Amino acid sequence: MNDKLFVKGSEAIAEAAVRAGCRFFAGYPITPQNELPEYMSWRLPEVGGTYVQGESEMASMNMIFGAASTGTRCMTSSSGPGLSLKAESLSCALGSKLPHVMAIMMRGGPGHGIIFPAQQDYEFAVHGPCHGGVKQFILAPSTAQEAVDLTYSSFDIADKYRTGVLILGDGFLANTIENVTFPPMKKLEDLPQHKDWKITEYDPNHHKLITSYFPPEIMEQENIKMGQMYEYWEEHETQYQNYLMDDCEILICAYGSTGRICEEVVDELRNEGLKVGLFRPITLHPFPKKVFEEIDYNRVKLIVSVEMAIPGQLVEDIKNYVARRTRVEHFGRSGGVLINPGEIKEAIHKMVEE
Amino acid sequence: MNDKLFVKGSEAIAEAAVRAGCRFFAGYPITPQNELPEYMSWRLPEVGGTYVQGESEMASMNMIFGAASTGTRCMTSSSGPGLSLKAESLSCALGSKLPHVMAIMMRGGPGHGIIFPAQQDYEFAVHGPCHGGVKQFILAPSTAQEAVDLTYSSFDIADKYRTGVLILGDGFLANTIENVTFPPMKKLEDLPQHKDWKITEYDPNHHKLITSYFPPEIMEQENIKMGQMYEYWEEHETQYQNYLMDDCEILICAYGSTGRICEEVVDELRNEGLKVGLFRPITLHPFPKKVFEEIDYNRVKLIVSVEMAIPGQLVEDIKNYVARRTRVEHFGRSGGVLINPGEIKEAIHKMVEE
Amino acid sequence: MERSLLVAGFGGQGVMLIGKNIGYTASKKDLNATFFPAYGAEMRGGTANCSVVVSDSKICSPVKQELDEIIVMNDLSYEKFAGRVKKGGALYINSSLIEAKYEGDDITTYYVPVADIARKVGNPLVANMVMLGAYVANHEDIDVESMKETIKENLHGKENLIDVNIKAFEEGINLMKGGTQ
Amino acid sequence: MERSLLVAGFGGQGVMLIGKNIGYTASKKDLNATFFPAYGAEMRGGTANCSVVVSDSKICSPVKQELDEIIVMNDLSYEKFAGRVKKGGALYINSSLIEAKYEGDDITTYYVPVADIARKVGNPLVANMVMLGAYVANHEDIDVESMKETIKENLHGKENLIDVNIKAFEEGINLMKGGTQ
Amino acid sequence: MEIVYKKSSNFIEAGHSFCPGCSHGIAHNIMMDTIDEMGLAEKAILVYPVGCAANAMTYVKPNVVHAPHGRAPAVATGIKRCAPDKFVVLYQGDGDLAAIGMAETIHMANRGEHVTTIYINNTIYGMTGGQMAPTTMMGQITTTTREGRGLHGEGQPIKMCEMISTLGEPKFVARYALDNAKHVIEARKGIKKAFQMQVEDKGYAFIELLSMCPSNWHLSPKDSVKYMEEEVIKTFPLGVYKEEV
Amino acid sequence: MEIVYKKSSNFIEAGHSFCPGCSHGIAHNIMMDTIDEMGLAEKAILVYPVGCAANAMTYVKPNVVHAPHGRAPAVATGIKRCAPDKFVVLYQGDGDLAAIGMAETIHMANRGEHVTTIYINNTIYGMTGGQMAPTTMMGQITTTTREGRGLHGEGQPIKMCEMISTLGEPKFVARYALDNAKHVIEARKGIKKAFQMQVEDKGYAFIELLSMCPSNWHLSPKDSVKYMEEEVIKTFPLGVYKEEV
Amino acid sequence: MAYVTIDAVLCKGCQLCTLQCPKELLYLSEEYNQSGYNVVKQKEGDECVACKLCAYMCPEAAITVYK
Amino acid sequence: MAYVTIDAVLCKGCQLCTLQCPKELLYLSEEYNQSGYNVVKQKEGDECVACKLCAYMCPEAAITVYK
Ligand SMILES: Cc1ncc(C[n+]2csc(CCOP(=O)(O)OP(=O)(O)O)c2C)c(N)n1
Ligand SMILES: Cc1ncc(C[n+]2csc(CCOP(=O)(O)OP(=O)(O)O)c2C)c(N)n1
Ligand code: SF4
Ligand code: SF4
Ligand code: SF4
Ligand code: SF4
Ligand code: SF4
Ligand code: SF4
Ligand SMILES: [Mg+2]
Ligand SMILES: [Mg+2]
Repeated sequence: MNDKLFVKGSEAIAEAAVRAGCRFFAGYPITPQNELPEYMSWRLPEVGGTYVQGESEMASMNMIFGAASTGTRCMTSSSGPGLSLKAESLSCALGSKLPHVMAIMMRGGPGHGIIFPAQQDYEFAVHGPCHGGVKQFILAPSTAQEAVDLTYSSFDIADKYRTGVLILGDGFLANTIENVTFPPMKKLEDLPQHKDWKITEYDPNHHKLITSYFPPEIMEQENIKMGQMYEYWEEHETQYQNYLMDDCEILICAYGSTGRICEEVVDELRNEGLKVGLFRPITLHPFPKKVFEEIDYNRVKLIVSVEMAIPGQLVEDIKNYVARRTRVEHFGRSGGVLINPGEIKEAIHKMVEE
Repeated sequence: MNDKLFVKGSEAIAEAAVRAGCRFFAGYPITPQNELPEYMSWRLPEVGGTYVQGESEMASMNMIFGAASTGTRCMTSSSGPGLSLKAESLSCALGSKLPHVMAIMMRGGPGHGIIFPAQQDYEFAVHGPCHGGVKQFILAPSTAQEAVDLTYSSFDIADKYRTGVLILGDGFLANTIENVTFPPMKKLEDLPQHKDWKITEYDPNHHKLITSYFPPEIMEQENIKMGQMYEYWEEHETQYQNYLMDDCEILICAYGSTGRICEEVVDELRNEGLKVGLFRPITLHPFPKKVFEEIDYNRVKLIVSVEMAIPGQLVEDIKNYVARRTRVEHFGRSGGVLINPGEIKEAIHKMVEE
Repeated sequence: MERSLLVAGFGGQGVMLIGKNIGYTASKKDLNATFFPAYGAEMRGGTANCSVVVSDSKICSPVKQELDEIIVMNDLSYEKFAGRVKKGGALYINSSLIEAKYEGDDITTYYVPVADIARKVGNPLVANMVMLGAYVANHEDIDVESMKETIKENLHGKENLIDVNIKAFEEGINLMKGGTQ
Repeated sequence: MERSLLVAGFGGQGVMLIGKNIGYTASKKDLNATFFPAYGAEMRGGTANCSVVVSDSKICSPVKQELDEIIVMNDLSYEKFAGRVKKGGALYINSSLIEAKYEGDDITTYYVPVADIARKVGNPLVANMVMLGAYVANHEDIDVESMKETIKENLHGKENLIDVNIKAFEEGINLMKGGTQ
Repeated sequence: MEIVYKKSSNFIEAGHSFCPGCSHGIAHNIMMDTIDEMGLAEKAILVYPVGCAANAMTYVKPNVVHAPHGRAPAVATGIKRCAPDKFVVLYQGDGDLAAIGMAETIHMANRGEHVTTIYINNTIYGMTGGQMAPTTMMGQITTTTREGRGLHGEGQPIKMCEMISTLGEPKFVARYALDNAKHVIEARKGIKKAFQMQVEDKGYAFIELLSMCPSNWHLSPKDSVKYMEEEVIKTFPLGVYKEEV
Repeated sequence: MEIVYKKSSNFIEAGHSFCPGCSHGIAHNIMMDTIDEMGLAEKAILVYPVGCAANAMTYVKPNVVHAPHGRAPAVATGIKRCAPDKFVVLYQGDGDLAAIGMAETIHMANRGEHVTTIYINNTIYGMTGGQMAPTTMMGQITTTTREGRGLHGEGQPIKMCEMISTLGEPKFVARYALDNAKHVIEARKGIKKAFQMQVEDKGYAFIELLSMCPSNWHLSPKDSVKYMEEEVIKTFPLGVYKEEV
Repeated sequence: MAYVTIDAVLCKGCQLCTLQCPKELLYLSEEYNQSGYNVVKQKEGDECVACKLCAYMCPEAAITVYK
Repeated sequence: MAYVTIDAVLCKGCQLCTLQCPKELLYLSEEYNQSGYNVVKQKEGDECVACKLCAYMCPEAAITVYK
């Protein structure tokens, strides 16, 4: 397979996963990400891996649960409704410390089935997605290339922390075809072997039990450790794009597809004389909060969260981190209405005039 | 049936629901709230209502979906895992504007099955519980009596706003037996009739369609209206308990069972000479944020969020609302470890000394 | 007035019923009462305990770290809970099963051979009612007749067991009135 | 250099393939290209459109409010999109189906009777390739041979249709080279 | 001159948006004609699934509830239990009913809710673009079985009628096909019988309709008919599987 | 003197925490004895459900994966597909397998995964305190059917063997009872056959074990035996439902 | 004496009707409708027996049968 | 010559074994174990045939059979 391709975001993610060593995939059809499982259905057998079409999102998630307990790099994908359906078993998987990767391509919502891009699952994914207070590591790529790179590294993150990594994209990312260069195929021998916990290794002196059930005192210890891990992530694992932030007076915050769109907005507004910059968080959890401690709030007079979500979701977190040190606004479209650079520019102009 | 009883929290909620006009219940067994469906299973037929034991939490939620579309007051209940499993259909139900009530009794987590009380689903319920950015109205009773009163009114809220109301309790609330006085049985004729949307009314000129699927432009309008509704709630529907807040120097924030426990802590710490008060949010969504605008931050030197959750969850919201105007700390237990007044007192003493 | 009690033992010893009866009887008297059960793990053996708080004003926490009174029905519970009685409080010990003796004189201890008495009464399963009797005997504010009513009500569906339970309860009272320590 | 194009029509007219071929051919030339499809609702009739951006530097937004060029294949698309061509841009109109005439002279318009030509070529389904030919004819930086390769590659599995598609494509070029307006 | 057949007045005038030759259209005509015939339009509540079927939600005039994917049986249970005098029809695709909704389907059938299921088995996920469904036939090529079902442990096509007729409560379980007028006429009779049963409160009926999805079969409607006759009906034998009326 | 029977060495010494007379214990003995006999302990991966069964997770020595409620079949699928040389046994209760996990159960069986299911049907939700299960018998009193199942549209007890044997892929489907030693010996033979099949990669086997839950039946173990003989076995006939080995 | 009319707006040219007609009266015409589909027509003449087979088969309910 | 031993720590007094013994050799004793259960014992004598029926039936695997 060529290393450089003109390829759909969904397929790019799939190929990157295979190259990262993913050898098991289970998923269920849902637009706008059908091409991801479809790609896996022929690509995995080609490299000796397994594709199973689950009978539901939930079953797929639980197949991942099983696959992960064998130490196999594994993945599932869906859209927001699927993330909802995976929620319960996700909680069990995270509690059982099973490394896995999940790609969720957001679409308009709530509910039954808009197929157009949106970012209305941010709050759910970042603050929600399951009971018991466990969290995933969340990466939000903005282009197919970035999706490839992040997917490639996501399996390492999952293994390193024995956690779940969520690749949170949207219908834009999933469906846009563009140029992508792929990293090399990893050798399975070079991947972590997990002998200490994976259930395919039998050791008469060490009973291996994959579970998220513990007596309260031990569960509390687990909770504490998880909390510490999240703090560690925040210290060491955040990623973001700083695009002309350093001298900006107006700061746009946007992630994923909206992030890439806003780069154009920044350029154009700069041309029009406004000192605009872009903060694009790449890790949504851990969130690069520290950035908001380093901002010169005497200079930055306005922060605008641009999202494909109404009501705004990212904006609520931004407000939290800014803690009233400057003005924070929101501009967005939602429900599957495509957002475009023109209207974002216009909205910012209007905010400035206010 | 007696109006005053010595009764379990779960059963108190069930009886209050029946008196509020609930005539359909579907649920699935899960500790610590089994007594709620068990009660409904004999009580509802007694008043001409229907109890169905769903084959799963998801099926139960969808039975509620169907029941609600007939305009019937209806309810389901579960614990955190069940809330996770209901997430997808909940999103559809909220998007379809179907009034319903759900009681969730939290237990330790994440995952498979601790049966002891915890409050580790706050962030999930308040910021998460489903895709597409829709939210429930959330009530957090602290005693069986309050659970009765809030449950009784929850059906009115659900009808008024065509939304879902979540009664978020925990194993303490569910399992504690205590004295309760019940409000009177409502007459079904006096309840809202919903003729304009319920699908049992046929009108050849007005096709009734219960769905959360809309073309993007209309969906966006729906999103905007929902957002406005949440703002309206925040303005008009918040509830909280103010216990000795007005002159306090240390403010405890705690909800639900922990809230009632902390009342005792306040009394005892006051006896020990510390000017402590308690803010107990009763509505978790809408959250009584305004309270944090009215606090005199020169007086209140320390705010402590006490929760049965590690890492803290409510505390993150409190930090957001306080916006660095004073010190905010967290004390909690989790994973099903029972929290008790003694250790809370001790923790606060320690914080004060720091 | 607020009084906190914890009753602990293994599943099957009927510790829940002791607590529930005490709470319920108080509630009938227009006192506030809370009863909180804690099972080791559902449906199966293991240990179980319950907390009861009775008060003439609002009850905040239904569980306490330190308690006015504790009833322990087996060894494990003795080990786990005996130390949590408040100074000046009381500890009721099922001396048929627990051999240990409480050391220290900051609390009052009652050694009640409930299993032996229950067997005497004719049913080893009513040891809990013997303990309840012993407890009630020490509390003048608990009305004995009202408690008997409670016992009967809580045996709804097992009416054939009412007599032996009442008998055991009375034996518990008698024992205490006779005085054991 | 950045060029944005939107192709719109009803499902079944093959508008996606026009856009995909343009994007893919550009990508082979080491240009950046993005292709974004938007279906009315999946699998069924209705309208469909796609956005293509070709650039020699990084492409930010794959969709634009105003476009350099727009191809409209049916009435509905004409009505919805014709107004979104940038000043100085170009509008390609399937004049076999669209009767309307663009009023105003701020943009260049091309009226291409693609369905008629496709029928002449022998298959009404290749009208899209006629339009592609017309478009390519106007763009010297798009290599005709490379585009033919693209067309063939994208007909993988339907090899029997290659000839008629290429023929239609060539007819589109000829038409333009002949000059229509 | 008398009209002996015309489009049901229970449809809005504008047509539906199914693909040319899609059996969903035929199934809808049967459903609506029968509702007309039996005068059930006012009593009817149609429960739609997620899938191509949902395209018809705004095409029909009786009241509609749009269920989450796979959960129509649970939704219908809630409706019928609260409104037992209404006439409740579930209309579900094979992905919806036999994959994600399997548990709900079995359990509703097992409870014997007094409703009617119309099950559109087109051996594929239509709406999402032609992935393998539980009903996809051995060797059938789909977007997730590029070389045909059966090479990678996908198992065999699930036969819902066969499975449901092992349950105690269902009273009428039958499979029809929509590939030619003769079969359609049989299907019409079966659906009428099922509807009649519900009107008479005689228990649960499950009607499977073997359907064509020319778009995702990548066949013309005419070739789809052939495929139905030669392949699909062989895998899914037509007939009444259970009748206890 | 020779020991002819003793507790399997695949258990830890301390006992399990099932209630007195609970059939979960008997089922575990069969499972572990057979694993011993066949030398499968090192290859074995046991997939436990949520339910009383899970009490034994730390009682057994082979490696264990604890599946979310009802999803053991999906979890086992993930395991077996990634580790086809391992010996994978699912152990599930009737609430877990036949209620919430119905879809996963049917679909795993239909895929014919090369694993073995041991299905503990005690006609009740044991762990949660005795609510009606899909398998609860007509008239049986539970905490959610106080006057017995069947008065409020609960339908009839679901018979998994009967349903699963209509599917194409399963190779061995059989029901046994654990009420007396004769039945237990038959169950032992059935389980051994099923295990053997997996070792020889012959496809999916489904073993149902009718089990007693004295605690939630509110009967002594002795009376539970009687109830099994007189009621449960009548509703759920014993025997081999499918055998294609 | 019988005949059918075919709603040219609704017809999608799938030709399922043409397969059914025992008299082979229906054929796909050259005419396009506004959605771009060729539409089916009935041959002239009086052979139609109003058997309704075409109508039962039409997914669009585009066929009205007169007798 | 055969006999069984019953692990008094494990036995929960369910008496499923006593029902199975063809020789009726097992009985519930008066003795309690540490968990509070009466435990089962085998009658003295040499009637035991090591048929293992009791052991197969014991949920606790408390019975060891010797021959
Ligand atoms: C929870 C959820 N999962 C997946 C989807 C995506 N989805 C839309 S329709 C559909 C199924 C379509 O197949 P089928 O039920 O066979 O109906 P058909 O379109 O073939 O008539 C799926 C999986 C969804 N909308 N919601
Ligand atoms: C998602 C979820 N729902 C519900 C529960 C509560 N729960 C625990 S065990 C159990 C089922 C017990 O019944 P069964 O499977 O028959 O096993 P048994 O205890 O009878 O052996 C249930 C519903 C849970 N843990 N998780
Ligand atoms: S995709 Fe298939 S099922 Fe869907 S409308 Fe088209 S033909 Fe019908
Ligand atoms: S509750 Fe029933 S199934 Fe659970 S351990 Fe006790 S007897 Fe066994
Ligand atoms: S009614 Fe019968 S004869 Fe007339 S056109 Fe239709 S199929 Fe042919
Ligand atoms: S069946 Fe209907 S839609 Fe199809 S060609 Fe005939 S008239 Fe047209
Ligand atoms: S081995 Fe046989 S004979 Fe001996 S005690 Fe056991 S059941 Fe009785
Ligand atoms: S079967 Fe086992 S546990 Fe039960 S009484 Fe006999 S020896 Fe004891
Ligand atoms: Mg289908
Ligand atoms: Mg069970």
